[in-house]
Amino acid sequence: MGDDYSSVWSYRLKWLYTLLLVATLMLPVFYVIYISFNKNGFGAAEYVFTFEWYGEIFSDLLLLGALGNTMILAAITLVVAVPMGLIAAKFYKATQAKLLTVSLLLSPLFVPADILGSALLVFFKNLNIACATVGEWLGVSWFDTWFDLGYFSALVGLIIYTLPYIFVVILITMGRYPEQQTEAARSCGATAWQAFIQIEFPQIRAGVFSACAFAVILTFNEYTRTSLLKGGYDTITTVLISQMLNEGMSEQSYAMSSLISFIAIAVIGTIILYTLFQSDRLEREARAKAEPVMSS
Amino acid sequence: MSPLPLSRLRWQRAAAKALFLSPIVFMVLFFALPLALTVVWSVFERTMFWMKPGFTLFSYENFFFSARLENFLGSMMHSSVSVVVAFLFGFPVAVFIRRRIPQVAQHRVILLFILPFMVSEIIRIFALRPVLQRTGLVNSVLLELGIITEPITAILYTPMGVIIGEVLSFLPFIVFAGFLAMEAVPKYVFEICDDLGARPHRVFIDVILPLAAPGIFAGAVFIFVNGLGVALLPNILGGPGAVNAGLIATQAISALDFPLAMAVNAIMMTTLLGLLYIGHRLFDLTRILTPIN
Amino acid sequence: MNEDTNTAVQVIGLSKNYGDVQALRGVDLSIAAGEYFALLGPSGGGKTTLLRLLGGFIRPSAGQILLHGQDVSEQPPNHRPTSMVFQSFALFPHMTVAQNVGYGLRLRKLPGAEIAERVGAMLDLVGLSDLADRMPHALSGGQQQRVQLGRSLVLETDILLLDEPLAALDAKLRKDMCLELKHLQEQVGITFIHVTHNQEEAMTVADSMAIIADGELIETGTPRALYETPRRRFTADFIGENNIFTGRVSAVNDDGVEVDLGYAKLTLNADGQAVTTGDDVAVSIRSELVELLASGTAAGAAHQIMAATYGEAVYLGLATSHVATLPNGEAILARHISRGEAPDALAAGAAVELAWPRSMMRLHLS
Amino acid sequence: MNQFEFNRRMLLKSATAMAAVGAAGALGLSGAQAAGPLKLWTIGIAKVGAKDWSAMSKQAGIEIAYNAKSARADEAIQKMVVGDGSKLYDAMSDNGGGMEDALASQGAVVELDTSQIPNWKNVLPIYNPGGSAADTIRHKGKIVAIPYISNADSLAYNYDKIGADLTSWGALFDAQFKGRAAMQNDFGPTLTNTAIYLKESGKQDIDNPSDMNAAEVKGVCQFLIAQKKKGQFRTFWDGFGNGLNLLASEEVLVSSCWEPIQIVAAKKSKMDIRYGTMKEGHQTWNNCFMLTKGGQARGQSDAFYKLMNVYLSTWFGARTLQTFGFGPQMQGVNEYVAANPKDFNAALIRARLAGKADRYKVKGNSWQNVFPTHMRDYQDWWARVQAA
Repeated sequence: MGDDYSSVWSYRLKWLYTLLLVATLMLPVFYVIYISFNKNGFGAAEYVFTFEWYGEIFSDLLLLGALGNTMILAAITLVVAVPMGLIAAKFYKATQAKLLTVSLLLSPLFVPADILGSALLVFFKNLNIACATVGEWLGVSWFDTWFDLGYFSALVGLIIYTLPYIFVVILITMGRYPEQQTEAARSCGATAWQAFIQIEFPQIRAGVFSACAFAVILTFNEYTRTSLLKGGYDTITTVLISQMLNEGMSEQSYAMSSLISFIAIAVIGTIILYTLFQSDRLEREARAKAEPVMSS
Repeated sequence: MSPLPLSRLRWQRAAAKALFLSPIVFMVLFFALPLALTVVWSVFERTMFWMKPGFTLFSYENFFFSARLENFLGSMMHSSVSVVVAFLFGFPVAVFIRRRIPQVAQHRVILLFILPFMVSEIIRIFALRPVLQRTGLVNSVLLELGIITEPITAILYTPMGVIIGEVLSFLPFIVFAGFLAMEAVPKYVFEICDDLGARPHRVFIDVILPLAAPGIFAGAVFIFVNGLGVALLPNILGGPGAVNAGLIATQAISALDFPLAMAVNAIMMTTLLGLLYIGHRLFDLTRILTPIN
Repeated sequence: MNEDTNTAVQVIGLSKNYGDVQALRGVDLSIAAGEYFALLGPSGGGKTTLLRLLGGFIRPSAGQILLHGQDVSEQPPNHRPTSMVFQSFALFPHMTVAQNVGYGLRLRKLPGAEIAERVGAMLDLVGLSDLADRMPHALSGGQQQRVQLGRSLVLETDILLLDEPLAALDAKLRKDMCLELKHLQEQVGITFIHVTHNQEEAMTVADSMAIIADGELIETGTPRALYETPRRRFTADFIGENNIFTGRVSAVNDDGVEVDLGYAKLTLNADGQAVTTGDDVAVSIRSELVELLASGTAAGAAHQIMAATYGEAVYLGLATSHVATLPNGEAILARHISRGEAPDALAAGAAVELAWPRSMMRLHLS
Repeated sequence: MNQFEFNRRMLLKSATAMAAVGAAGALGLSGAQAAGPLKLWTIGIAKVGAKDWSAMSKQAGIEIAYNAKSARADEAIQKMVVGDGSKLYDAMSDNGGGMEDALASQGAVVELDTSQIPNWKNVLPIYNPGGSAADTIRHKGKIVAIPYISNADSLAYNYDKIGADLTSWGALFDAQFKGRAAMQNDFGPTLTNTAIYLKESGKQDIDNPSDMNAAEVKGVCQFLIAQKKKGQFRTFWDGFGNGLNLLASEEVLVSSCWEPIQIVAAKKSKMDIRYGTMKEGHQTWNNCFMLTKGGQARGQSDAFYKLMNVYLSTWFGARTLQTFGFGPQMQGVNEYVAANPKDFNAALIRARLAGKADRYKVKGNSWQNVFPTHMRDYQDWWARVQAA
């Protein structure tokens, strides 16, 4: 590819390097997969190949309960954070105060998990104390537990964590959407909502779905903020970590992590292979869409 | 298409405004506010299990006049090394993808670097132990190949182990940031450079770097700050002596020293803001947004 | 409020600010129903802002908009009797041509058969019947703009707003489309308000037009009036090719006004404008009215004569522009239809006289 | 309104979106009902008989909802006193000596009625009033905790590689094992073990290794810092898995650790990894279960006592000894093992009990105290050790 004069070998070498780099990054993942097939589990002197642990993924009740909690958190994060990201992206496009908006929405990327987690922990505890104090003073108790550590606080942590990713992904897709189409729809008699759903959404759908995928993946893998803010409930990662720090990860846990990796590798691998084989055709189509012929 | 009554219009506009401001309000309330309040909490007095309002700089004294400062500075150095290493390995990939891969395929090749994220960062970091340990993958392979005769022990439970972990965890972000930053380098620039017969390293230093600087800087700050703040890295890979700000904060929290944890947070936030300010003065970080606008 | 149904658009004191920037300043304008009206002006002058205010895409900072007598200043676009054609990229890319055109009708929840019928008729009108099932990206730019027209016209709104609808088309196509638009408007009979920065386009289509620049409404009138008798200096400068002289009124009498340029005096008709001696004014004359006389050629008393130094001739095809230099160093243009006369008839630096009819000079107080 | 109800309301509100995850959610929420299973916050090695809690649950005749608990004392206290522990858990295990006082003084756990536990009569006599461990389960003279395991922690070493038995903590600081030694990343056991070594070998004056004053803590930590700077320690291990892996992978040859770590490491690596008797003394401890204030309020007392009856049964004692090497808290284990020969390795059990008896005999032993008087000095100096 590239220009016609560059060497095909240098091109291949660069590809090789890229793939090697990805493989290196994946090394720990491969190791987890390797362990998941060991009958004797992690750290054993002998290696005996088995599928046994995959059969037992769903017999580990602890892991399954945590999976349920994780799914609830992921689903609520999805339902709350993605629309929020969408709204934020629309707000960003409309507002004059772009720098402020964007720095507020992107800065969570730069605040490490432990820092944000501990700040929120103390924040919620203080809110909690404030609620209890005010409640006592008023003689009511119905809002005492509003800010207890639990689903709500964990969700706040997760939403702050996922929002920047969602925002950026949606904003990038939205950037390619000409705002005039919304105006055209409005002038055809559509309400703002109709214009969004019928005209804009179909065109930014890919970005919104990617954002959803991001929200779910990030929530599934988040540990630090969740563990600080979750209160009493376990998620997949907090179970795995407490296993790691205590008895060591159960064999089923290795199997489940591997299973997730397999699915991810399969899906992303297919997309990439498909793209590479089809890149010429896709390129042509994209060009056709981007630049309509201007002469009659 | 009959006109709407004014009252309804006003109500609709107010509702829309509230809706569109909601993410901002949320972020101010649950992100900016708690982080700003850490400064206040950091001067509170510690009690046995919590803290009480007051003003004392004890926590800062505890940070700056103890081994914690040394730790913090040490982790800054390790983090900087990680940034440089990640940049050297990762950025060329971003340039390659931008320059040589067909436009439509670019985003999907970038997806390759999302693959590792399918497995929780913590599991990946944890799984580095058996890869790097005395009897681990790296050592076994090198011993088998006869490259070494004694297992290398410097790559785990050492600051080097932390750097390896940071590079492996954060390298994709340099690729992402570099990829976005390269959007600021129009393709024709390369053609001009080719036309002028510029050598690759000159093209890199004279053209790519200045144009992509804000994006690269953002990626570098991201890695640097996370290197300082992610407690698990030194906790799992670091062994004795590798302690970063995140770990100091978590240790303080588990020791019920909340004011100290908040002081660490405040110091981290100050560091971050300082870095971003310097970066903004140097590169005008708003340019990062050009691809989005 | 205003029961005059002959007025489609009435704008009162309309302003729009973006922060410190005033995009539009206290504009008053009225447009008659059934008129083809053009908003002409340089880029960034505020004409598109005015159009978007009419369409309801932005809210006025001050002032009122009345459409057919009804105050719509606060109404959103879908509650106004307007529809809009955009510069480009405004077709819905995920819908076919027919679906694009029928979109507004579907929003009105009309029965499917009626939608199909009206879409069909509209596609006939804009000449796209064959392309009903095409996707927008498979259309040429001209076809895309026709689809936009159809999408708006099918709604049968009272006012059609066109925002630089031809700007993205090449010159030849633009010319054809101009005429087509004009005829289309005559056929449907509704009010068209057309924004453009291209004066030829504006003059081709418009029954009457307004010049907008720097956020202000400069002048309104028919294309002919604005071309031939502009009141404002800006209009003279902007429309056509005018030579503009600045000077001071030295005398006012029954014959007209005498303007002292410093190197020459011009006498012209004030055309009813109130001037007094000492006023700073401008005088303009269209370049095609300026005749180039070799020195010594006699001209009538009805003509203004001015000495100049010949510069060069610029061949433009249809016309040839002769550039000469006035005594104060400013350039003056004389434009003549090219008739195949030999080039270089005059040498640079030659003394020439320029002449034009006094009656065609216009006085500009501002 | 508790967290679960709050969550359920949120769920109802977004019912449609939630439908897909409803089934999975129900699993996660199954612990929500007030009269549901006993919500137990403890560590995985508190169970015997099966990979999950089914055997324990069957033996006690109650349902158990297990929640994994971090191994660190300060974290646990934080959760119970500042966090929502009492709301979330009906019963919990401690992290060793002193914790019951801290929790009971804050009202996080409640006084217990041992007459509800039939097996209480068999409890080791050291727990009776006046016994050597009597205080470890009482707060202001009232019983607030039920012991379930105990031990005297020692040094694990790789006999295969070293070729000799080790009998002194000095091995940890011996140049021979430079870079191949590990201690726990927890100031409690690490500082106490070091203090026992320094005191008994006459290197430092220390009054009580389990409750040092500021100067003593400083001395111990400076010693550790010097060792660390020399590169003596490979790392400080964090948690069971890490401790186990270090030994099993030969990453370290000597490690001060828990007995189950040595047992499992030996089993996994198939090497002869041994648990020695240290002549200077050991940190001795027990672990207890406590009933939280919330657990009592939710009517879980009966279930709690039923489970405690299991923990004080020889059925549990013999099994935890065989599986993890933890000391049983009741009399009659040898008899029980003799009566069930096919379930147990009698020789192994005898050897383990003998080893424990040897360790308990050492004069310098010191009872664990996770809540020392000068906790802040411990924490601050420990941070310096970590930082060195």
